[in-house]
Amino acid sequence: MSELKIVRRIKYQQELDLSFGKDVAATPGGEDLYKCIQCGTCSSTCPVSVYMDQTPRRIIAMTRAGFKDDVLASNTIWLCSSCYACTVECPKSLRITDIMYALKQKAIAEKVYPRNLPIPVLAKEFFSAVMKTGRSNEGRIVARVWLKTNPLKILSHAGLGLKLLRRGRMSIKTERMTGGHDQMRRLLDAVETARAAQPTR
Amino acid sequence: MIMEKKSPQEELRIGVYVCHCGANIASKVDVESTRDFAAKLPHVTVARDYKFACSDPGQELIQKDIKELGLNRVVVASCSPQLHEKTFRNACADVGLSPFYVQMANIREHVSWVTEDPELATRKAKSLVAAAVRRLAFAAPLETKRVPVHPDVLIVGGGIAGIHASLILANAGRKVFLVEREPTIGGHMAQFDKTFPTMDCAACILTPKMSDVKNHPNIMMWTYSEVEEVAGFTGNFKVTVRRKARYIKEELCVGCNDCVEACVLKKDRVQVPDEFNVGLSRRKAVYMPFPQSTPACVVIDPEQCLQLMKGKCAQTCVEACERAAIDFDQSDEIVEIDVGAIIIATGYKPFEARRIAEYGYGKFANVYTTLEIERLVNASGPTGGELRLRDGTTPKVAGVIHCVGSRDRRYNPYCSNVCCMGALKMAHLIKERTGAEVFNFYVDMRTAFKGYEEFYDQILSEGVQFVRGRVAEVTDWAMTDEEKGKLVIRVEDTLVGVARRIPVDMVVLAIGLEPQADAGEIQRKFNISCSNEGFFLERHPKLGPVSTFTDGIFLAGACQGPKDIPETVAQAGAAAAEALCLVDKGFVEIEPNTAWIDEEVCSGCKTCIPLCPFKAISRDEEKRIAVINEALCKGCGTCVAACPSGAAQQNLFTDEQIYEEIEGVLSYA
Amino acid sequence: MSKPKAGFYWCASCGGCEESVVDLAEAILDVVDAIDFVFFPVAMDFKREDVEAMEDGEMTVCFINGALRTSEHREMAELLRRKSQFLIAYGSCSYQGGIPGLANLYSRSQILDFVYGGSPSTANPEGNRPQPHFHAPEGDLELPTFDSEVKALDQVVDVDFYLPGCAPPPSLLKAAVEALLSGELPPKGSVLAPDKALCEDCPRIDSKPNEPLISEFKRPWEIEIDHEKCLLAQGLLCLGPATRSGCDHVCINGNMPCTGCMGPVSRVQDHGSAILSALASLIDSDDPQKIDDVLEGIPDPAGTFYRYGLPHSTLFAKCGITQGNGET
Amino acid sequence: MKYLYYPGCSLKGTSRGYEESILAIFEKLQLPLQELEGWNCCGATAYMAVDEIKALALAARNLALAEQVAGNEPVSLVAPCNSCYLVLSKAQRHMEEFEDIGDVIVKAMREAGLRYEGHVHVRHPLDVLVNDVGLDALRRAASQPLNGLKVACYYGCQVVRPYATFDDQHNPQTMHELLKAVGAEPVDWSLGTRCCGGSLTGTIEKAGLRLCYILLREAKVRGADAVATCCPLCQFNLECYQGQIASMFGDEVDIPVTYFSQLLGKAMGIDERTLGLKRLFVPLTTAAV
Amino acid sequence: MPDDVSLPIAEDFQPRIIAFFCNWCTYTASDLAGTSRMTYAPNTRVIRVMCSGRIDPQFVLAALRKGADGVLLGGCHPGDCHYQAGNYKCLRRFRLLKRLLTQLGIEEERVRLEWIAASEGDRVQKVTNEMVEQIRKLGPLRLEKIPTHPNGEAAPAPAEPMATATEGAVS
Repeated sequence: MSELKIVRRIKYQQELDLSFGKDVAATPGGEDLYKCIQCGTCSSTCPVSVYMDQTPRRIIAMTRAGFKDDVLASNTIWLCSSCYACTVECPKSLRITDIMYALKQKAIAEKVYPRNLPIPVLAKEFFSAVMKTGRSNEGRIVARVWLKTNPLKILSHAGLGLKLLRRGRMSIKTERMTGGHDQMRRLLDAVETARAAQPTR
Repeated sequence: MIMEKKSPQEELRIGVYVCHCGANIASKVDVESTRDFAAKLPHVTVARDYKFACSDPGQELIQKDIKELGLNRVVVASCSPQLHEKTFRNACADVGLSPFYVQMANIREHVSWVTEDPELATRKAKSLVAAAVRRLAFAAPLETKRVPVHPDVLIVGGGIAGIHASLILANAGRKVFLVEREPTIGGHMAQFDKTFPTMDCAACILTPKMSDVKNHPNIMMWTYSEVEEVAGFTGNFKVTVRRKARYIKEELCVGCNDCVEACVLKKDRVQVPDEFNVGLSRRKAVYMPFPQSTPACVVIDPEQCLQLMKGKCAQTCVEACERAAIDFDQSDEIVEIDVGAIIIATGYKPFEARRIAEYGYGKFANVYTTLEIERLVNASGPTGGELRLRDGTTPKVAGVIHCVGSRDRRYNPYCSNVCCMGALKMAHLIKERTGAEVFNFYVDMRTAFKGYEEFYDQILSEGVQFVRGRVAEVTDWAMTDEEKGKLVIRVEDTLVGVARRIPVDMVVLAIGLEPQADAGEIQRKFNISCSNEGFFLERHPKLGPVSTFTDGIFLAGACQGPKDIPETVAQAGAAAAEALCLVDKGFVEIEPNTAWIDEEVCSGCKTCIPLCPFKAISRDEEKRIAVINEALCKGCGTCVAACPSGAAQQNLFTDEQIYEEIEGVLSYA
Repeated sequence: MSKPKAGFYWCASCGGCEESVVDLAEAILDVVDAIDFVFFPVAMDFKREDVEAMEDGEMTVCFINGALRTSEHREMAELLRRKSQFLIAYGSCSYQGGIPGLANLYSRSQILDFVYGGSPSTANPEGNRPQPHFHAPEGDLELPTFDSEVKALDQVVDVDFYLPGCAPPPSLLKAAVEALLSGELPPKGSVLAPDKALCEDCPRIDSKPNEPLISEFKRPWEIEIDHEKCLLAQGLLCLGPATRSGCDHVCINGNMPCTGCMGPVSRVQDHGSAILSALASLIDSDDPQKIDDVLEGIPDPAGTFYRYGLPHSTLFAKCGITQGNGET
Repeated sequence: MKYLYYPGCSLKGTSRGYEESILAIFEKLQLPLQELEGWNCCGATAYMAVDEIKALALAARNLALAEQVAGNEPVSLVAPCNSCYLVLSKAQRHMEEFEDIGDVIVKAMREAGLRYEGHVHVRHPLDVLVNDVGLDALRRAASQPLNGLKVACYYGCQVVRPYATFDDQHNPQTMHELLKAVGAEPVDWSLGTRCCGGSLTGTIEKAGLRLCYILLREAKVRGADAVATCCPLCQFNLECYQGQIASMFGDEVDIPVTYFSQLLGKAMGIDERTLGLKRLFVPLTTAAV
Repeated sequence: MPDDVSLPIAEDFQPRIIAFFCNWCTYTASDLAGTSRMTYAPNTRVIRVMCSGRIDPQFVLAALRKGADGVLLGGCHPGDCHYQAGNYKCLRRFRLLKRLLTQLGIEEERVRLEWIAASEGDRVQKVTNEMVEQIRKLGPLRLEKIPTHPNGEAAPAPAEPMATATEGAVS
């Protein structure tokens, strides 16, 4: 017999942050956030909602209402696989996938994501790989991700790696850009400066 | 120079009245400073601000000033002239000032309601007032013309709206032309089985009214007919109607259906879906739309009849008809009628469910629309009232999906108003006829009128399962064995907060209401406006719900927006009353904004003649100049803008008045 | 008792206006009998000093033709205004700016650059420009300065009457002189010509269809022009419907469309846009593309509609108000 | 119309077979694809999570390069990878739609000596093959039709979502038409655009593999001999994890997962090696063929 | 003259736009914008005419002359004219007027024709804001500045006006 646990569920307004919704609405794709009628089409069309602790619809509602901490702590935003099903099905044309991106960015910015969750790491790995070579090498990246999050996995997937190698679908040598690499770096740096110059949203 | 030439002899004494409209104007526009600004303008004798200029005390204030201060011009800075110009004109006329010495400045719709910054709003208001004051200098004391009104009324559309309006007018002793494009009147209501919330049978309450229409001495019921052209103006419309060939002598046919029996086309071989049963059954080339069709008269479909298509057929129908009512030589007939008022009651078009691929209508056999179910449960329907799936089995589980094609930016952004109640009715009927488990999937439940919430209560207590959530998909791939061979409804149960998959045998789509496919054409024919979604636009959402921007043309029923039967009937009554008060008044007053030619100046260059769409301009061969027939002129001013001599002028909109307005607004922009 | 004195002067003009005086033919003798010309640079040898020597208002009337663009034009206009009781703007240029007025489509510098540089016929390696002051061995030279834009007479001095036309028809001149002599004068600022458009008494008006829709504009050289038929109806761009009558239809009789030299009638503010509106309204199509195709037939709207009146047009009128016709 | 080829990272790695077959068929159709010189990673969806504008800037660079190469000529940038296809299109649209994004990227590109006028037309090979080359041409090219090979046409997400540029979002038909034209027989299933889990398979396996399982099982239920894909990640997910899926859900899901281009190539008589068919884990049992 | 009475233009320049709206469609639409509380730039001054066919090109010029920085013409959509075809007459004049104005050195964006139906309050808002922005970018219309042809092509072939000009310079 597990003993009865109780948690305080009530939310006091001071625990919420109404500006959170406004920020999200101000990011590209977030413009229609407040038009949501909570019909749940997103949740039911979402192929991964089965594993989400909050359905996408709830994420929208909570975002609007300022449940910042709960939203950023939720696994939902990380489970979103960017299949855009919700976005095209939404009767009020909310771009839910883009909103999920916005939330991921916020979570990473505020460093509030589950440590063992590989996705943010993947994103970062990806970023650095691209910075280095201008291209990504899935094999490598995935390996590094697992290395950081769950090293055992590497072993469990060694077989697959070999199969890929044998069929020439994974190479030891890194794919590199054929030139223009500096230009790409310059571009990315310039984005920084240009963005800094701009009045922040 | 023009100014010296035309400026008025009498000394101008202008009164300016700045309305607060409660807080509507005053909250944005600084009415006091606008008043003071006006007071300093040339020729302004008095300037006042007032809480509600349109109120009786407000009007009395103006009248008092006219009498005591001898005002001879009045500017009212308030709302749109579309709203209150008449009010203030009448107020002035009552104390003997020409109504056309009144000028309005629209500082509400065009200023306070659309401007954020109070300072800029005030500035804008001032410039509009300045313009109005200057414009008045060139106002003329015009005469409004009275034109007699033709007493008859045309009603377009023979659905419940048209039927109800016709009867009211006919009972009031008016002659009514009821034009319906289908072979019978009755419209969508005739297709329904039951009507919410009372669940009385549609036919039982509709068909008596239909035969009243048929038998009423004052009603010309023209079915299978369409309006071709509309000319003229309020009180005096000239309407051309095409009476399509029915190939049946209407006066002879008694609707015995012998010819239908006789028709050589084998029912199953005929490829025409029966319109009345929305394609759930098939009909022959000669057919009676439905048993209580009014008129009780068959019609021959020229697209199907061998005789009419190929010119050769045994003509078994002709033999079968004892009254020799069949006439293959009939041809369309064009009739012209004169009417004083027109009521448009052209109804709606059901949403085309195929457009939402996710719901699988047309792909999965057992996905139906509400309209199809109405027919299936109807005793005179294709299954004689048996609610069966296409394979003949009875559904054990059914899902009714609300908001199909409504409240959705991709299809129709608006709420179709009737679907919630319709869907509840469906749930009830399905349960009643099959005892099936019924799920209703709704986004928001809208049961807002008399007796509706009670109906919802009843359906709830009948044990219908309500899931709050918009269905994402009706699909046929199974996750569990239970789902195999069923239709699976994917939805989030938003009240629980989890996604669900619900297998059902039958899906019913509560389709929304759309404007008729040819609404745009009708709109042009009758010269009225459409709102964004394509329904006809009422003159004012609150104060002119059945009027249009074209005087003498009124709206009834779903052609103006989604409506259920009670609302439609109520509106039909209102439209009938409006039409009645127009034709009973016997005359209309025409805004004297007609154009005229200054003989001194016209060189007879003929430029204006072809520009008039109403053929009001002709050449006076005596004087060798153009002349405008005031009776025909509608006052658009196109000829005026084109006259290269400035000889053509338009009352209420002379060149001087407009130049003054230009300078006026700019003098304080 | 001495005859009334008259002056006749030209500014930026082609000399056609002087011709029109000669065109009075024998009638000129009556004029000379009746009037004593005291200043007439083309015909007689008077100098500016002679005018300066006169009393103010010594001349009964002075006719000035040509547009004004130089300091000299302005000085002379002011001088003659002082010396005469009635000042008459004579001819289209003086009345509304005339053809020289089209120069206002270009800035002063654009013009000078072209004339003393860009133009094909110019060889000016040193890039010389006309100088107001020039020192020559014979002595110092003074040249008039070149204004920034062309003006009509009434944009420089107060004008009593206008006598339109390029050149003004002798009949109007004769009538004007008679009016002056008899002292039966219309109100100041009047245009001394009928206040109706040309179609009014056009010999071809009856051949103009009652519905003169336009499906194509043609240039005179493109067609064999019918001598009887309304020119507009033949597709020619005739400004008759918008242009003051009184010209005796010399162009029409010469089988050429009216180009608008007499200016608009008094109720029209802007000659160009008035005729524009009339013609465009008559285009026989509702399709934007087709409409444009028809309008292709008017390659130079500004030059066509403002040929004689750019400085007087609503947009280009330099001093807000001018007396005389329409403009307020 | 000029056709430039944007491989994207995967086609140089795990989905070599896709590149090989695409190049081969275009070659054979006399429409040789010229690879975009100096291209870089499209910015990929994973990147969006870290820094959207940078991701879009990366994409924009590729567009700018393409425009440079094309000069004034209208140019199609052919991106076989759904993800690349989407990110490139998204960059283009976002730059138009959101001023501030557009401004930042344009400024940054100027810094880097790049400019983009927005003239590049981002295309998916499916689109090009069906709408430019045309079904008749393909029919003619099919020397060895796939007589009745039952194929589950699987489009994945990002080729029709969120932008339905060349096909219907809910019920795409391009691949169906294409494979029908060369003799295959698409099976009727409703999962053609249901997500395969994308990168989840690599990160949150449980979630990812479930999605793959649903797809593979349904494909088998519908009697497909093979699954045809048009996206590297989809192909990878559906093929490489079949073993794990089987053990995880205790259900055999072995079925060859090819690229549509490989099937097309086969029908056009190109040999298996050239088409990279040898690289498949589950060989295409062409019993039907 | 009104130009003198008018307030000096603030450093944050407020364009002055005259709008001629037809009574049945566009004027009603801007009433609707009002009743729907759609706020938009306060720079337009609507002058009501019964039909866009009443809009005389002279009005447009007068407005510009008297100090407007732009003019907006609004009528019913093609085919929807309350008077059947007035809007087409307006269109015909507008096409030619546009060409004339560019030739006279007035920027395209300053004069605009829009079809706005009675129900399109949002379009009134959108169009007004757009136009105000465009004209704010152009700055105030300075008729003194005219003539200037940034792209000379607008002007007629230089030949004959030049001739007169030189005459003027040396006479």
